[in-house]
Amino acid sequence: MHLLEVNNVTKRFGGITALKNVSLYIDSGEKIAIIGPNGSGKTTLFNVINGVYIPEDGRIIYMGRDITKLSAHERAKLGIARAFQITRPFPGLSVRENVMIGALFGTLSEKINTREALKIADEMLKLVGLYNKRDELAIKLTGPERKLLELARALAMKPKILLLDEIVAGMPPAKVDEIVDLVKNVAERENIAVGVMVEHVIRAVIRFAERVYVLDRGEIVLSGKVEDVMRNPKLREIYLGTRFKGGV
Amino acid sequence: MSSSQTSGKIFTPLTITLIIIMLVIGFVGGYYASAVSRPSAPAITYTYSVPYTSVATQTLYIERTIYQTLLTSPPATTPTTPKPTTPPPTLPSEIVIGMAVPLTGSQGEVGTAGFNGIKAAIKWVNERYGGVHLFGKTIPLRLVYYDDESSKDKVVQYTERLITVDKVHFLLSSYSSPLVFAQAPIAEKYNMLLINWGGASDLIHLQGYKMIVMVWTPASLYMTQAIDALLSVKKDPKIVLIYKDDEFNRMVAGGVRNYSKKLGLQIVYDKAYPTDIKDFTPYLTSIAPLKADALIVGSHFADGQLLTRQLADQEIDFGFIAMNIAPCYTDYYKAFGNLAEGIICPSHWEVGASYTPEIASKLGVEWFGPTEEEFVALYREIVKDPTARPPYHAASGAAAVLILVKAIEKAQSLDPMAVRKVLGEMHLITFFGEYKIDPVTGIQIAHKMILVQWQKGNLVVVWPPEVAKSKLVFPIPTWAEKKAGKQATP
Amino acid sequence: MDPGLIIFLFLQGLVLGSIYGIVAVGLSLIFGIARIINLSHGALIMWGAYTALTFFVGYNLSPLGSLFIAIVVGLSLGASIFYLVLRRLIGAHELTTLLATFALSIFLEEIARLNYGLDYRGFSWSLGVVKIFDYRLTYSSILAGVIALSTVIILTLFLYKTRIGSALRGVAQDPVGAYICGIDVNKIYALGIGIGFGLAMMSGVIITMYNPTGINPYLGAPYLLKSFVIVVLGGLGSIIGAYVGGIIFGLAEVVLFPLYDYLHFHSPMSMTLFTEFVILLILLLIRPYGLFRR
Amino acid sequence: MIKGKIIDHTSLIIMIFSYIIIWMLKTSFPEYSQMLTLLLYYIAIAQAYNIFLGMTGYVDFGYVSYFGLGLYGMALGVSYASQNNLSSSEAIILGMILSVILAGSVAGVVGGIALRLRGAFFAIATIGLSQALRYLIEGAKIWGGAEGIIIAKDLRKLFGEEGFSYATIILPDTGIFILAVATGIIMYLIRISRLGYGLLAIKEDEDAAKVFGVNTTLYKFVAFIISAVLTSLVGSMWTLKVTAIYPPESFNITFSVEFIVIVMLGGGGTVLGPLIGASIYSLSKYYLGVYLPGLQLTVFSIILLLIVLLFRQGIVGELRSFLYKHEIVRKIIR
Repeated sequence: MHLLEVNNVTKRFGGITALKNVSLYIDSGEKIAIIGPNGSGKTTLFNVINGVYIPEDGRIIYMGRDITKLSAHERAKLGIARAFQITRPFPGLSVRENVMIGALFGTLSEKINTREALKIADEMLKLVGLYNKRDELAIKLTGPERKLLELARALAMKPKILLLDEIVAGMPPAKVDEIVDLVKNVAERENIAVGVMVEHVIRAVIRFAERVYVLDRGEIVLSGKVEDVMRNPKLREIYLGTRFKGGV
Repeated sequence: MSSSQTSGKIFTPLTITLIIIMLVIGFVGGYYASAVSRPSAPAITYTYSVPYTSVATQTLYIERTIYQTLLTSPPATTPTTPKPTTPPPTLPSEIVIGMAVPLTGSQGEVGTAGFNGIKAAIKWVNERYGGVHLFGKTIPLRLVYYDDESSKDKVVQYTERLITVDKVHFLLSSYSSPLVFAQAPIAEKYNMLLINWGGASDLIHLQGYKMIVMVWTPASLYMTQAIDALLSVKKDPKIVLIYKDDEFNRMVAGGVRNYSKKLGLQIVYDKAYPTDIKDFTPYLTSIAPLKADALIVGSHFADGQLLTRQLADQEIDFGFIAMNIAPCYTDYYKAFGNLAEGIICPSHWEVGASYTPEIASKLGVEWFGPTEEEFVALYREIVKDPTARPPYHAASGAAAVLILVKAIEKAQSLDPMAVRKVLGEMHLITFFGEYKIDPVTGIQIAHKMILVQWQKGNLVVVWPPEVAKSKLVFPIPTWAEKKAGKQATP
Repeated sequence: MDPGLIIFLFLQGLVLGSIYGIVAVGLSLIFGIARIINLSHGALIMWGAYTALTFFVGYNLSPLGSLFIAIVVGLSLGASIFYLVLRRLIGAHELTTLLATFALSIFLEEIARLNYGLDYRGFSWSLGVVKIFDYRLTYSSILAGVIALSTVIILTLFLYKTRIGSALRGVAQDPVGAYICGIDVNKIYALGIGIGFGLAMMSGVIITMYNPTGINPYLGAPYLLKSFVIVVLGGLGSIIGAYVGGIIFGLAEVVLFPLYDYLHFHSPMSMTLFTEFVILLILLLIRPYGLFRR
Repeated sequence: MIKGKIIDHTSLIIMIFSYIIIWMLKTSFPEYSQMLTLLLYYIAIAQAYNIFLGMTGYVDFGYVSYFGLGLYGMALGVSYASQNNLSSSEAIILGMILSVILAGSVAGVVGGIALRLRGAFFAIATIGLSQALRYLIEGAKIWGGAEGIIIAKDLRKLFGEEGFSYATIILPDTGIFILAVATGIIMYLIRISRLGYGLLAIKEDEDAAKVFGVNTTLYKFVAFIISAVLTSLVGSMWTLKVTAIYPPESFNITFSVEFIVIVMLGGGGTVLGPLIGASIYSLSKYYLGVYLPGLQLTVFSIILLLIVLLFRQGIVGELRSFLYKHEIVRKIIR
């Protein structure tokens, strides 16, 4: 049995179909990547998986349970964590409180009190290297630091699946490697399945993922092992094709 | 906002349960509670008559309706502090009167008018009369006041400040019944005498307060004179009654209802309207087909003006229109010009309601205070407008000061209890009219309403006949005639 | 019930609703453009009414003339208030601007009180009446309704057909995007708030055309309250929604009243108003963001 | 429930200390007792409202409804008790229970319907509620209709002639003090608990909060109910002070605005904010009224405008984020 299964999911916004019969799966502790050009529906897919949107059609099975109709916070409690592409820290709270909220409402939520949550928060901040800035207001962090905060907050939830949305976009290559290694280590240590979504930094994907799904205009067009997909000419066509149409 | 879709569950079990609970509580509880909380009004009311000697020589009777509940509640005892016979070792250099008064907010206009009247009266006492005569000395009055912004919070705060910080000797009330209700417990707590010149609701005095004394006629008697006047010109009239849904006008309407029931008159339409009404047309379309003779309106300012405007637009004619408060002010004529002709306003007092020392001596009742001319002159000095016309609120405020001063002199004491006792027994005529209260409740029983009517651009006293300056015009010109320039000529 | 009455009540409801509508439009516009809940809207309505009164009594100028004065005064007042106060608060939490406009409304009311006193003033401006069966509708109130309607039409055309109008809409949609496109966002905000203030003052004049009495410094508060509800009904930020909401309210008042009157309620108008609010709550259940907003 | 170093709870200590000072001032200067009671009343309501408005950032213009229902609950309880010859303590308890039930159930319905809306939409949608209640009471003539309920006589009957001052002054004053302390402590406990962090997350970014596992609907709802119930209790005490209540004043929207102003003046979501906000609001209005009668509102509006411009997040809120780097500030100012 897979940890998470997405079966034939369709999501429409008005007349536009953002996802069309999308199916994928993740196993426990597995790392997958979802790639695709801009506008191909990746963010919508993540939103459907973690409950921001309810799909019109199809089912989402998590640990053998149908979670299609569950709302986002219930899924978070079950262990689906998410880091946003456009970072969304709680700006008026300190870095530490941000991470603490992750711990307080994650899978451990009923088992820990605020003091224990604080401990977890500190641990995570040390892990991502933001411990020195723990008492800054989140709004004062720089762009890359916010990405790290997103990551720390998601990890503090002690998830079973971590959905990383463009976590390394806009970062210098050395930093990208560092973060990818970090995620990989934590994931292996705590047996977290990771779904990472990337647009352009393919390099990160190759270092990281075991399997790849390629999404184009709301449909999965390719899937399989990293090497296979990378070598497939269709991939190139998707990327170049969209570029020639002029859509950025 | 886009992602709020998933939270769109409206009828979760929780909300449904709550809605049901709410409905049950709302209807059952509301019905039950309303049944228990309403003052047990007409069914067991008890009416008694107080002999009342009018300004003219004949004796009239004023009808008083006191709720049964008052009679069964523990009787309030009249304060019986013995009168000090010897002067206290040190007399204060001035007697301080305190007042929290609405100078701003919804009651601001009337509050200001009363405030100016009070200042005029104090000026008279200090400058013309020489001060309060106490133990052979004359002591001037001083007024301490705060603006309570027509708000209950403020009136409570400032009433206490007046008593405890400013150490006033006596208190004048705020204006409007809700504010007087709010300040009454504080005054009572400190055993402070509160002269109520601004809260007309009878109910204030039926709560068992001992230290509140009323200056003007209670609300339930506001319009009864109007009905008398109407009966004098028209037999068996059909009356339309509409009134603003507030404490004061509800009492007014209740008075009209009881009085006409007693006389066997027919009220063909009897409805309230909300305080912030913006359109009377629906009421008017219901009233128009009834072809009634008289319209009696319990109103304040804005609503009274709006109603007049829309009556004129719809040309719904009545031979007799009596309206509270709004027509008593000159702004009314300024706003409507000729259209105001013939409109009647019940009033506690108007310029020209000639209560004079002569009338007082004829009746054998003591006279005190300035004459009407003196008062008007002083009022004009205070407001710095040589043509100003004091409304009855100003006169009522002034009368409160005069009555208080006379009572202090009679009691020869500054002790509120002693003064209250004197106030309960005193019978006095000022330019405002007669003063005599029911000694227990403090309700005014002698003061009498008058009716004034706009005739040829002037507000003229037309009722009661004894003090009338002109005859009541009935029926008044129709709206169409008034638009063509016809005036109400007796 | 005779048909004449029904037609009359319907027309009366339309006129009244039209006035409610125009009162609400300014509020909706300012919210739509600058995300400001303008609590000083009521005070501005009151100033509009005083404008009409002052010019009528002092210079014998009919309210029709005062309309233009009110718009000009409102525009300049709005723009200057924006540059003085609100500019510093753009982007702050909605509550902060709420506080600022609350302070402004107290200030405006107090200035009016100190200037005019608390008297309930009024004036007589009559153009005659038109008879509808047995009932009469004044020309001035019909005029008020027509002016309200045409203002809404002109405003809509302005917003959708002119360059400045589209700039206004652009800023309303996305200030940052508009800035990138080379629009001077501050100027547009100033213009939008100016138009909103102008509309508020103008609706004050229109109110005096319908009812030229009862003018005092606290005139605006009930209108503000009502327009809040109307704006929600129509969809916050939508001009047409605000106007249609007003019409619905106006019609509801004249339609429901006879019903409650017939049922012998103690105060039929109160029940009518109650029903209006219930309608609003039910509507919110079905369409949380109003009639004219997706 | 409260653990950890004492320094972490400095704000709670400051708050309780301030209450004690106010109470001591009140007993030692009886001439100012009403002014201080009113201050406590503002603090209590602001603190209760802070639990909802300050923590979640949702503005409820109809908030006065819960205060008004509190007024009505107590008035109904007292008049019922007086007519059924219950004892005075039964009357007060009955009144408080009625207040809580009324406010709680109405808040439940409104929360269920309106909390789906956000920001200004929620704020304005709730306006309808207070007005609907007012017009229902007036139009259908329930609960005495526009006549209101006058309980002075009932209180006299229940508490006796001597107990009247106790019932209308001492009892409500003490009640308001206790409620002020209670709401302060409840607010503090919420602020440091899971609920508080959840609410703050909602205030900062509701969608993100949801993704991070905060049950936003439930949390908002709970905060709303707690807040409404506490306000209604303050209202029930206030009834005893004013002794006569009428629908237009009980559901006057101006009070809602006033409460919002107080909370925002101090800084929403902070523990000390309502204390500071209420003090500034209440004292400045009082003393302006004493020294500039007639002009107080003009001056007040200018002061208010200046505060808004200088302290955009409220006084405490602005201080806190300005001095956030200093650890001591973080601990003291909450």
